Amino acid sequence: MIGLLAEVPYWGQSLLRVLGGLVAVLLPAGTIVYVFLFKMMSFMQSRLGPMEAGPYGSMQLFAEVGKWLQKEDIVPDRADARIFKMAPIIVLVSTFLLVVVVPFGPDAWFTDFETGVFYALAVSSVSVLGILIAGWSSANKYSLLGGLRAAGQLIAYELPMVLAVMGVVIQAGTMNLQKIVVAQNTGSMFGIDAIGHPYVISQFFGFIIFMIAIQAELTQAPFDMPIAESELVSGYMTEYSGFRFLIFFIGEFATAGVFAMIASVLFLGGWGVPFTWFGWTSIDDVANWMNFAGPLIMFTKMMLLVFFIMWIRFSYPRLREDQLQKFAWKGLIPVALLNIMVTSILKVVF
Amino acid sequence: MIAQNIGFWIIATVMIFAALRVVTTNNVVHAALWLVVVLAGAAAQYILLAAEFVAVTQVLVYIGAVMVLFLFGTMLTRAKIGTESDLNNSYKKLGIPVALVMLVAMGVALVSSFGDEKLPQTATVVSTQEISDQIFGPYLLPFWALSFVLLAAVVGAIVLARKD
Amino acid sequence: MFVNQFLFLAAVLFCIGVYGVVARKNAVLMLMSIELILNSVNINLLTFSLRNGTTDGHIFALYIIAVAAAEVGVGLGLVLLVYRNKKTISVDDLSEMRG
Amino acid sequence: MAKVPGLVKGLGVTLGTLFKTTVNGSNTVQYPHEKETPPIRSRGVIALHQDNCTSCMLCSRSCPDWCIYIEAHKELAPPRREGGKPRQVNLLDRFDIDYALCMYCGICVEVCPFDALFWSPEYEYSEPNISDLLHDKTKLSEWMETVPEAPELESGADKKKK
Amino acid sequence: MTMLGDRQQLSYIASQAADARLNLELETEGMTLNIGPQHPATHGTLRIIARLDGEQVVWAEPACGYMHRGYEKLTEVRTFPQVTTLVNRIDWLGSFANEVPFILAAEKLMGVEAPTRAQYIRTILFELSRIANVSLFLGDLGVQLGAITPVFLAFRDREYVLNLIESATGGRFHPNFDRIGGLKDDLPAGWIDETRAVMKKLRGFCDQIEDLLFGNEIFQSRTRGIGVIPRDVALQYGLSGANLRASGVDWDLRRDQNLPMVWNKTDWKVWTHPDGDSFARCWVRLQETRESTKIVDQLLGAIPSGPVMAKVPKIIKVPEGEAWVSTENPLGEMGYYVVSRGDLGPFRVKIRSASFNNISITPWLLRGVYVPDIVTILASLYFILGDIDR
Repeated sequence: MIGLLAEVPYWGQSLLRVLGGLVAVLLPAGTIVYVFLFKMMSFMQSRLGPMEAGPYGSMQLFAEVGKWLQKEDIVPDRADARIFKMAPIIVLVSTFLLVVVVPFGPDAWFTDFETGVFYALAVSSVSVLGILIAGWSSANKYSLLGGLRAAGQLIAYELPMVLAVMGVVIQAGTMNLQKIVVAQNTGSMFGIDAIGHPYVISQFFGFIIFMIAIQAELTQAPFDMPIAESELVSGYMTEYSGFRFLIFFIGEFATAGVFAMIASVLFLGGWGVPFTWFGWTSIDDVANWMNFAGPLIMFTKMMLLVFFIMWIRFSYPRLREDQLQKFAWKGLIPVALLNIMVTSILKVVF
Repeated sequence: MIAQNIGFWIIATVMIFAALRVVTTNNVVHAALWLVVVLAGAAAQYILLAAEFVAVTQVLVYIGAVMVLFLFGTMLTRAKIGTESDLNNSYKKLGIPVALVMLVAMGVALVSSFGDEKLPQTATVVSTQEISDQIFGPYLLPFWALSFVLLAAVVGAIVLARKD
Repeated sequence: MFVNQFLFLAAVLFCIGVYGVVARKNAVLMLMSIELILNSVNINLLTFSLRNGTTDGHIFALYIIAVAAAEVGVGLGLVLLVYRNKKTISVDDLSEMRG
Repeated sequence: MAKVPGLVKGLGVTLGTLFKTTVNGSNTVQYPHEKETPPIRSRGVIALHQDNCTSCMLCSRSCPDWCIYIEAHKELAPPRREGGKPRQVNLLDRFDIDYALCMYCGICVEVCPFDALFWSPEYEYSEPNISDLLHDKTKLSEWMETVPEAPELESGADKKKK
Repeated sequence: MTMLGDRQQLSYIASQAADARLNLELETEGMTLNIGPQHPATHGTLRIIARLDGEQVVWAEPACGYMHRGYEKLTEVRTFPQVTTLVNRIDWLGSFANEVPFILAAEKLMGVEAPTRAQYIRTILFELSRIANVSLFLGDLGVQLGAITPVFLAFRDREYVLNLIESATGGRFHPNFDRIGGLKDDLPAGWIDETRAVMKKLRGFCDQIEDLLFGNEIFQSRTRGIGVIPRDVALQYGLSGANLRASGVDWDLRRDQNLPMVWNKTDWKVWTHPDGDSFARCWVRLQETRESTKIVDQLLGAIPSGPVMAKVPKIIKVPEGEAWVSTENPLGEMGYYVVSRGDLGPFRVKIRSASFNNISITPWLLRGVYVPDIVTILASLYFILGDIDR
């Protein structure tokens, strides 16, 4: 975005960036909630979902938000009020911090960190903090158990995620997300330039591990024990109501969107199309209209990935806490390590 | 540079205040959260010091893992909601002069040795590649040693925390 | 920016950390104070690294972060063990080895 | 026979339902806009045919939760035949059913010896105020319009004597 | 006395086995978790008091009675026809099946037997209420384990069964269709064909659930080997129904009893499972649903013609005496012990409902399991709260 807005004064740039960040977080979150949570889930259960608010219930989300905003902001009597109020905001802030490294086009980005992937993984772990203190400060046993479970799970799946990303980083030779996008779109598979080199093919295991880890990080079924409503009522969210619950709710789906964006950047070629289609060779050649087409391409890829996340969420029962940990430590991490090893050997050989 | 200076002072003030709260608050979980503020501030200072990679590592390891471990630890040892009275021991009175004396000593030493020396203006961000070249070049042996330390820590922590 | 402003910040943090280690009875809080000390050291290392134009400080900062993580892991393991056996994590109550 | 993992099969079921719903429509009914027709025998609300009621109190007595309230007085009606004695008839003053209490068991309809009570499948009579659920005899008589004919019986059934 | 000694020994072994599942070095401070009375996993107001160590249950006990409605007492001030409207509210998901044993007991006292046609229709409706009940269980099982889709599929297909029950009896949930001496009414025209179609749909639903849930590896890992009830323990605690059959006891009152119902005239199988774990209980129920659809299909083709009501007086007075009749209800053995003094209503009725006995095993079963498994086990034991508290 800096490249686009060179003439705009600094305060204007900052304002636009904040607005852009809000759009980049809230728009996917809203779309995901409507398309997948309201409609796809209902259709999978042979019903129509919300139909009353707006055509095909498209305004339902606003109705829900309005409802949540009206509700009383309840703080339990014995809770640690200040921390209790702070927790959801930490979770949402983590999402906003995450979105700033995602590139949406050749010049459409918020920040261009050299260590973009690393940064994304780092700030995504901040949300653990929010969840943990939400669970603790609610003064509720279910919340505490939920918070502890969430923290244990998020830490356990942080590791396979980092390791899965490592394969991509080795292949691309950079941690910068923009450069990873370019590397995928300028590369070639088996000598064919036309499809570029999306790492979903060469890093297939990495992709699968990454998606599983995302599923766990987002606490979606089959990894949703922290909020398991049939066991822990709602886990760390049990005591939250109104506005603060809404923040958790938005945070959940916004994070799903942002993680899917990062996955599409890492494995599906991000905002780009294979550069050979238009005869581009490097990022400098990319036409300016990609700044507008890019976000749309990105959005499509994101929706595709979220579709898979949600499809699995609506189909599977949940694992038990110890099975989840076992799966992470005994299944995903060794495979991820093996993947890194093979990738680096192949990288050196070829 | 002015913006960086202002940034430094704001962050430094917040950090010092938060650090004081860490050692004075009567609530273990609050102390941990104040420590998060200190660590986040430190990460910001690292960026000011042109160490982006270290800053990100700081966030990943400290805020993402170490602080969560701390919170885990406090919750598993039944941290109460609200304040606890017996967090300080009888050396509390001794601690203040000790800390002040050390601060004065260090302050004198720092002023006399660096005076008003300035940091280089044209610092470029240290790239990840430089760091990795260093780690896997001259500092390989410490890296190996560190790996063993981590392995030993993992094994040790598991052995300690096991029930049977 | 002066070199000293960073070094002073580190010194203040260090002293606060030392005070914490001396004054705190709760083992978890003592560990937190140690983290303060380690962070002040990191700030120093990075400051000198920038002043001298080398990357050695970065490497050591990274190593310190890694060692701190290991230390917290083992430290909290110990605290949990103590808590399980003694039902307290107050360091003053652990005087059995005093002889 | 290659064994498909259960995880994949499960995904197939949900996706199949997704397509089926998209193509065939859902199984739910968008209630206020479209309505289901309840079966003929459905016990929605009890209708009262006032002329048949002799206020014999059988229904009221056999109701398991005693939610039928009947009051009547006796009056002399003109004789059926010329020159006969005037008949004594019971005239209903009050016939109330409290639907807040009713269990919809249908015993009252069944015991009524004079066919004065009928089931109607009508179900939209909820009220914001619970006391409005007490239907009096005029309201119960209005339900008579909605009472359907008794359904044909399945083959092999003994035809009713009526 | 020797009998008693054996039993004591067995229960001692059982409690030892439960202890062995616990970690013996329980030194951390326990935590008491109240699961319920308002908890989504208890579908009602059951309360499980569990003392936890970490996430492991050290001791658990169900506390029931939050919804006690006093049916046994209520029946004493009702006439016999009125009692059926009450008792079909005990297990509200399979309500027709609750009426049958009571009516059979009253008929036994009066020495009346329903006409054959009525017996057939009774059996069909009995099995339909079993299907309605158990299909909801199959969906609810998913919810307890975190899968949200099966319950909607279950509601979708249960609706067909409820429609059938409604069009035959007039009552969707509480039919009150059984009368002493037969049935209130005959079936409406076209009902048999509709039922055939619905049974086909339900077999499809069973296949769907099997694909979606039972075949799912996650589901299997959550339920296999969890909450194992050995054969002896199951018998000791007086389990019945699918919970007992899942422990390998071949026991089904439909087959083993000679009641004036027509189960024995059809060809069906009593499914048992040797494992006795949560998976076995769920699996046996799934198979039973399939068997029920088969029973209904066979009976539909064989309904004889004739009246549906035997000759009984208009005002029913049951002669003095006592009778006990129990049937294999969706949840297990359900029986009524009816004592009559020759009045309009029963003098005393003792209700034996399956769920109350089935959950009495929870203190034994929940020891040493993890919190998430409490939910699985409770779901697989399958209780209806009204059936526990009555």
